[in-house]
Amino acid sequence: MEASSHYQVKLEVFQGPLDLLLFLIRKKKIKIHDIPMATITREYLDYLNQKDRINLDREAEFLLVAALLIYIKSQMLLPREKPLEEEKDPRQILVDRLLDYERMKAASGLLKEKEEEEMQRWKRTALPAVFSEDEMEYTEVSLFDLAESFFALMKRKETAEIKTIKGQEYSLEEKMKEILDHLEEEDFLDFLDHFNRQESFEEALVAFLGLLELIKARIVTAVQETHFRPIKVWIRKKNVKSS
Amino acid sequence: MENRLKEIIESLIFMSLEPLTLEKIKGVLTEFNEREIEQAINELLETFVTNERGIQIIQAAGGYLFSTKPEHDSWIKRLLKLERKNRLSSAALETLSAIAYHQPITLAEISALRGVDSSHTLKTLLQKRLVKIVGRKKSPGNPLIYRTSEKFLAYFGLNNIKDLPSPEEMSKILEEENISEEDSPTQ
Amino acid sequence: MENRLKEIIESLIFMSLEPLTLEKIKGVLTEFNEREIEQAINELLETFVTNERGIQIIQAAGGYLFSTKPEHDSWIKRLLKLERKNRLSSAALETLSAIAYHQPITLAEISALRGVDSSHTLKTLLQKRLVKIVGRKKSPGNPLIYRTSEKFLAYFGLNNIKDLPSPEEMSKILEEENISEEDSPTQ
Repeated sequence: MEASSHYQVKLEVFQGPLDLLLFLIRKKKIKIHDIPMATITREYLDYLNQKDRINLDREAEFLLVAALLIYIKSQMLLPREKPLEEEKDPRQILVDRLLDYERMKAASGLLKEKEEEEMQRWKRTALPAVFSEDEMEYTEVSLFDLAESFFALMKRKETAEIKTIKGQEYSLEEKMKEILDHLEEEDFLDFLDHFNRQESFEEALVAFLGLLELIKARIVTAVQETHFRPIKVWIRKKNVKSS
Repeated sequence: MENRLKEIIESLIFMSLEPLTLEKIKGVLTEFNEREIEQAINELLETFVTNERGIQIIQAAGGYLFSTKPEHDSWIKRLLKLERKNRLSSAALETLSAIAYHQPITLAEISALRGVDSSHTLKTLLQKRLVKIVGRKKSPGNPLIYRTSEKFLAYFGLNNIKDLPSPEEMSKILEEENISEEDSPTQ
Repeated sequence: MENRLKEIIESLIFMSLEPLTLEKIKGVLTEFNEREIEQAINELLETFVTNERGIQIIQAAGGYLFSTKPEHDSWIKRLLKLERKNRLSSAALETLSAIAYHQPITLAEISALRGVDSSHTLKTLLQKRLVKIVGRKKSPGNPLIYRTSEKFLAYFGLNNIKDLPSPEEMSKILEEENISEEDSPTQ
């Protein structure tokens, strides 16, 4: 029997106990349907013994499956009066889980390929400023968005209430950083939205000054919609000039 | 090769959020010489003159940019209007969430929760019929009270308002930091 | 007239940031009949097959969308000054496939399938809008149930969730792989 240490595989590379189990089974080139419980259980436990790199949370999950393996093994060792019927094979529960898992694993490989393909196709995340209608600020929302929005609202309120009155000073740099952080995530920052989110007039004022600074420094560009539209300002990240 | 260059330039103009200048194009396509690039751009522009295309490349602000044709303006406006109908701004979403979780609620209460005057967004939500007026509060001034509507439930695919994720569930989803999970992007 | 319709549709698709569905196109072009519209779309798609174009219309998440060609990837990255896009972690991919194939599904069911607590990964997927909450399961504790979203389809370039191989097809693929592995001489 080859020593499992021959495979220098860290436990971390496994997505979980089932992943490890599947790896061991494949390594032995055996069918999931007829797992030699004694061998697999031993190999599995061997892996767990090199556990210095797994943390407690995951260890519990790995141990759970270890317990299952030992249980199945013990069931199979029990002397029986008559041979087990097929569906009573104590391994069945494990087999089913592994088959499900294997399928999922294969599907996730497939998604990975699709992802790779799609990564090479670029779609626009925003329309050029010339076209910017105010639809831009509208996003399709889901139940999660709704609940999340409320959660954020409560959080904001909570912290606002806990904060006792302090000499409210807002740093210009902080506000500039806020804007840049936002632009890291999104292509645009809706100017009005941003100011509405400031908690006080003073804070909004500093945020505005921060914006002016960024424009002056040519780090961002504020784009106004064409011609006769109501004033609506868009900010977008401008690529740093290489020249 | 030339055609390929034309194609590349087209995709660059497509992806640019601002008019893409000749310098920038040259800066990206370092393995092509300037002449080739300029010629390819000219040819590219020509194909848009002759072809029956819904979009075209225009020159603006010293660069090249995709644009729709003026004569299609009314259709595009219709599309944007249609899309707008189904969408909510983040302010509207926030207001809606305040109502959903605190109903029945008054405008003053909504504004207090959000920290900003919410009359405008409330109006939008009423127009979209996501929110309805259900009566008046028995308190000074008898303010109107609001609730989410049936349409609200349909919009979010809920059978019952009780099916909303609870604040506890949301905090569990959003706040829990589980260091053990393996979320670093794979290369 | 027909050409004009094709042009209008092209400009509509161009103006949409999300896959534009046939329903939406029909909803905008009310003065044209459905047949005409469908035919114009087909013709429009054909022109992109034959022409040397840098951008193309693709079908994703049940709609049409402009996209660049895969072979121009490196130029666009140069233009946008991006090294690479973030990919999903393998935990995220695994969780997504669990949801995709078993939806609607609860968190507990996902974790059971994976053999690993999946709450953190699920949170990431919710925040990326690849997964959505669709209600509650009628079972003890009324847990929230999840589905893949439209954005999931668009992200993976799928037009429909049915474009994924069925579980049966998946098993078949796996069986074949196993057989060929067994047959391989490198024992």
